[in-house]
Amino acid sequence: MPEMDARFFLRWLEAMTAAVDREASRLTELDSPIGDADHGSNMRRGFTAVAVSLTQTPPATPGEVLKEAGRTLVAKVGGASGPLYGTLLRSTGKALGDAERVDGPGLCAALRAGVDAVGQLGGAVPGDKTMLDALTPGVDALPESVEAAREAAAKGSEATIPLLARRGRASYLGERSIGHEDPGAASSALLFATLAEVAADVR
Amino acid sequence: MPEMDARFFLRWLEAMTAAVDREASRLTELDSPIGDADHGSNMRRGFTAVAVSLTQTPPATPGEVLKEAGRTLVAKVGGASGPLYGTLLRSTGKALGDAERVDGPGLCAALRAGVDAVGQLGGAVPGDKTMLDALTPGVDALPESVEAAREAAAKGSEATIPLLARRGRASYLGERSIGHEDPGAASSALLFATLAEVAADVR
Amino acid sequence: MKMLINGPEHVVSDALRGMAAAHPDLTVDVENRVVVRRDAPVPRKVGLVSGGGSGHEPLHGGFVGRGMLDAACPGEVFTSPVPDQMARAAAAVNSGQGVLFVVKNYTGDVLNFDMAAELAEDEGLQVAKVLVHDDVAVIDSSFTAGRRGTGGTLFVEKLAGALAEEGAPLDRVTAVARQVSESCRSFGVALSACTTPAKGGPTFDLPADELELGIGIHGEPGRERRAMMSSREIADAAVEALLADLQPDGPVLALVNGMGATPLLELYGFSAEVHRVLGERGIPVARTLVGNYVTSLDMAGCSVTLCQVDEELLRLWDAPVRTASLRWGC
Amino acid sequence: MKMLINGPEHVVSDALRGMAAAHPDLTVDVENRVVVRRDAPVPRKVGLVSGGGSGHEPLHGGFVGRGMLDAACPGEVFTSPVPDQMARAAAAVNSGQGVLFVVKNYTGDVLNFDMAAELAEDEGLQVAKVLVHDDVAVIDSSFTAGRRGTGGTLFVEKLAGALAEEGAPLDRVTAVARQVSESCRSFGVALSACTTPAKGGPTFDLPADELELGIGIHGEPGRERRAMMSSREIADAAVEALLADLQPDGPVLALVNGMGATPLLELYGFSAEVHRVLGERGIPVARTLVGNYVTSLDMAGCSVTLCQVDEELLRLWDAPVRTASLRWGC
Ligand SMILES: Nc1ncnc2c1ncn2[C@@H]1O[C@H](COP(=O)(O)OP(=O)(O)O)[C@@H](O)[C@H]1O
Ligand SMILES: Nc1ncnc2c1ncn2[C@@H]1O[C@H](COP(=O)(O)OP(=O)(O)O)[C@@H](O)[C@H]1O
Ligand SMILES: [Mg+2]
Ligand SMILES: [Mg+2]
Ligand SMILES: [Mg+2]
Ligand SMILES: [Mg+2]
Repeated sequence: MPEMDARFFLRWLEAMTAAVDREASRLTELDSPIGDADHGSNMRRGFTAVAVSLTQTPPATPGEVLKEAGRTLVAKVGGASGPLYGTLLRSTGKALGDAERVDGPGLCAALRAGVDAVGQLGGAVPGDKTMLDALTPGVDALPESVEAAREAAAKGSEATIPLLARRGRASYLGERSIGHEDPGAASSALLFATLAEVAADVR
Repeated sequence: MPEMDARFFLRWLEAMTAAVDREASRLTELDSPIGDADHGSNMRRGFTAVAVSLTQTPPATPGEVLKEAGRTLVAKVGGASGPLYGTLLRSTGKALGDAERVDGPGLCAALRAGVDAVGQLGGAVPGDKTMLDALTPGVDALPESVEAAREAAAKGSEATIPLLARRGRASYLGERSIGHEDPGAASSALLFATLAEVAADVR
Repeated sequence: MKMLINGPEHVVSDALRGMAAAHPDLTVDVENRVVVRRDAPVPRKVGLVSGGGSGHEPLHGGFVGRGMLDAACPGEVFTSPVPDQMARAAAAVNSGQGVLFVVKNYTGDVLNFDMAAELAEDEGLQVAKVLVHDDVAVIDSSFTAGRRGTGGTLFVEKLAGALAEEGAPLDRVTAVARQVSESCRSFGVALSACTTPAKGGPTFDLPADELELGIGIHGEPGRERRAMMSSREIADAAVEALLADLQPDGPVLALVNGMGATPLLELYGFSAEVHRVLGERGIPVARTLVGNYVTSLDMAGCSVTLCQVDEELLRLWDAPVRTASLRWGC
Repeated sequence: MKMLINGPEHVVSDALRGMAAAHPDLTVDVENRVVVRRDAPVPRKVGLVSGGGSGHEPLHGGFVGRGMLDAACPGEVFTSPVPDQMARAAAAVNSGQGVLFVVKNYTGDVLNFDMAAELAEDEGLQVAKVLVHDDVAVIDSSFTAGRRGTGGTLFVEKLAGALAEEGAPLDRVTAVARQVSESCRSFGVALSACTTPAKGGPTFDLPADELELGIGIHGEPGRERRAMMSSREIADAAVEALLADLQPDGPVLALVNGMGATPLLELYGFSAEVHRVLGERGIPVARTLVGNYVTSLDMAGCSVTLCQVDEELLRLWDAPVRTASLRWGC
């Protein structure tokens, strides 16, 4: 990965906004059999607000971009995903500090901190059939390459299908949660897919 | 028609009870597009109660049989058909007086009085798309034969299909009442059909 | 269609057993199907009795109590009660001041209440009747059964009930009940048909992209079928239909009523639109009631009832009422 | 599925506009989505704040008023509100005696209320929280999100609200709210799925001859699917599930709750069966509430909540309450 500036992160979140918009109904469909059928509209509402806020006053540093995005998600989404995604981006942003540019290892470390914060906030661990099942393998593979991270996150999301849910609404279903992909894992996979997309553009 | 005793009238009402029971769902179906989907269950509830009451203490005269049946319908049916059918049978019974046996002309006259009472109570006239559209032609044809009455009533019921309703719930629909057979006319046709049935058995 | 029942034939008696268990303020005669306020007959008070087919709950049983009805008589689903029920109810609530029957204008209800009045009068009771016929979707002429009684019933029962509670004599309670009845107009819309226990399926077919305008409360189809409309458009159409018939020169009470299956969330949103269009027409809304009050089983949809009021009627509206489903001030 | 709306994105604000117009006792901030009792902050009174996803009406907005909540924060449909809403609500109702958050146990609600508490505490407010987790259909372990909060919320809000109205301090209101929360258990059954405005279709498929046992209030499927059962059988199953977890040694309050589309006629019949089976188990029912109180949009079905009470809680239940959807004694 080349060094990344605030513009890179703005583009990443733009790409994520577009992806979430495109995939909203799929995410909501995934949230129907094992949830409450709102994940797509939650993510769309949140990232649309992120796009608006970042366009109006684009922050100057990578850290500020992610913190502002995280704050916006907390303020606009609600549900489980609002605080969790908000925390992911805010904590990642905080870990980036106020540097103007970030290198690959710096992003890896910061995202790791963000993912850890999600685990801390929600009390889930990988294997619980949550967004962590895409985030964790994604972050683990990121030092290798963004492409590897994209793939790992996508695989991680798919791998939630046979799992029994232990956190979030899907856990209410017990055995009946088995056989369905976790919606939050699917949206988290989009985070790495769009990262790879934007990184490829930059290269 | 031979002379008819109380037993004849008991058999008639038994046959009507059976017919209504058999046809209940058809009558309710007819009451769906232009009514409130209860005519079949109303008639079944009423005539089942009539059968019970007449079996428990069978009255001795034709007039008493019909009056008791009418009282039972008023007491058990409710809706429009309870008072209207109740009045039909009570007024017919009253017109029969306390004779032990009734001849053809006597029945014709009494039924005419019953049908008139229905018109008086409900304010409908033939052509308004009500039970009167089967009752009136039935009574008109009865002097000829019970078979003719049966046919006339059935035809009268069918002839309600193109009519615009002017009484009862179907009148709320205005033009949209056109194209449907009136459920009360259909059940009234059964009254003549069962009369013909029982008369044929007796002969 | 699935229902939460023990079988179609048990629906009404089961519900009455449930009311009896839930409401110690009521005396419920399950066998004879009469719901009476526990303290009836209230000395020196005109008795108010209503009734009709079941399937419109909380109407009428949910409106029995202090300041509203003294008794209610539920018939089978969508089938008016039998005369014996109303005669019993009249006897149970008569304190010697006479009884007023509140009758929704349907052939069956009118005929059965008439017969009940005869029975009660034979027993020496003084009986008056008021007919509720507020539904503007029905053409009111001598060539129809006349306008149906729907949401306006709630206003007649509440306002006449408040007056009766104050000890007004029968002629005055009857006169005010008639005034209220004439001051009410309703218009209803169905997004889906309802399912009666006896039929077990929808009473009519309504495609996914259409609605029925001008429906009643018995699962009958309406006057007109149209392509699906927004809440805003439905409010415009409903209020327009109402104001074609009722031109209030003062404040109104508004009932924004759910037909049964429409969520309260949607009803409040619809109520906002009703307020908007009434505001545009310059009609002040003194009080608004939003909820499922005069229903049609599990029908999705709504109705709007407006009731023009003067100072006195507004006072009666605000007077204490203590029933299972309408309660304030006590 | 057709809805009485102006579009999915307007549902919540339209409903708030409707509440504002219908209820002069409430101050409704449509923009920021906070419903507050008009006379807030009530001097020397602990403030009670709740909220959650919309689609459960009348919960919570319909329970704002004297003797119950001081404020409610509606989120999007089935989506918990954002922290800013609860922080605003807390500020609006704080009289200096502190604020109690009533939180239904869902990951989203818990996280957002926690963040709101932090915001409010940053402003110097004293904030306590009570978690409602009454749904016995969910296994309560460290390997699930824990039992869901459903019908028991009504009891927590009513009983804690009555105590707060009497001027009890925050620690006492919180303690009683926790006691009530621990004394409540619920069990729900769906005869049909619900339709969310955003999805526009049913959240799950339920064949015509099956029902879901152990559902929540967010259109999620339940724990188990079974062949359709009678009202009697459903009552047996629900009460058995409740009593496996709650063994009351005294009287209970019973909430026989409709999920939205089940007619009141059926709910009363079902309530009769609930009373029958509780009677068979020797459990006295002190009070019964029958109706749509904690709903799931247009879902057909019902839930039963039992709340074990002592003399003091019963007194608080009977205390005056004046809200849009629960009202007595004033
Ligand atoms: N405790 C948790 N830890 C991590 N992720 C969680 C947790 N609870 C839920 N999630 C994630 O949130 C997703 C659901 O988000 P969303 O549908 O927007 O919120 P809600 O569940 O409040 O409706 C789940 O698919 C899951 O990935
Ligand atoms: N005014 C009337 N005069 C004569 N018959 C009538 C009148 N009103 C209704 N009917 C008859 O009653 C029938 C409906 O009966 P039913 O469905 O049992 O009662 P309801 O209309 O109260 O539901 C109609 O089909 C019609 O034949
Ligand atoms: Mg969700
Ligand atoms: Mg009918
Ligand atoms: Mg009927
Ligand atoms: Mg949600």
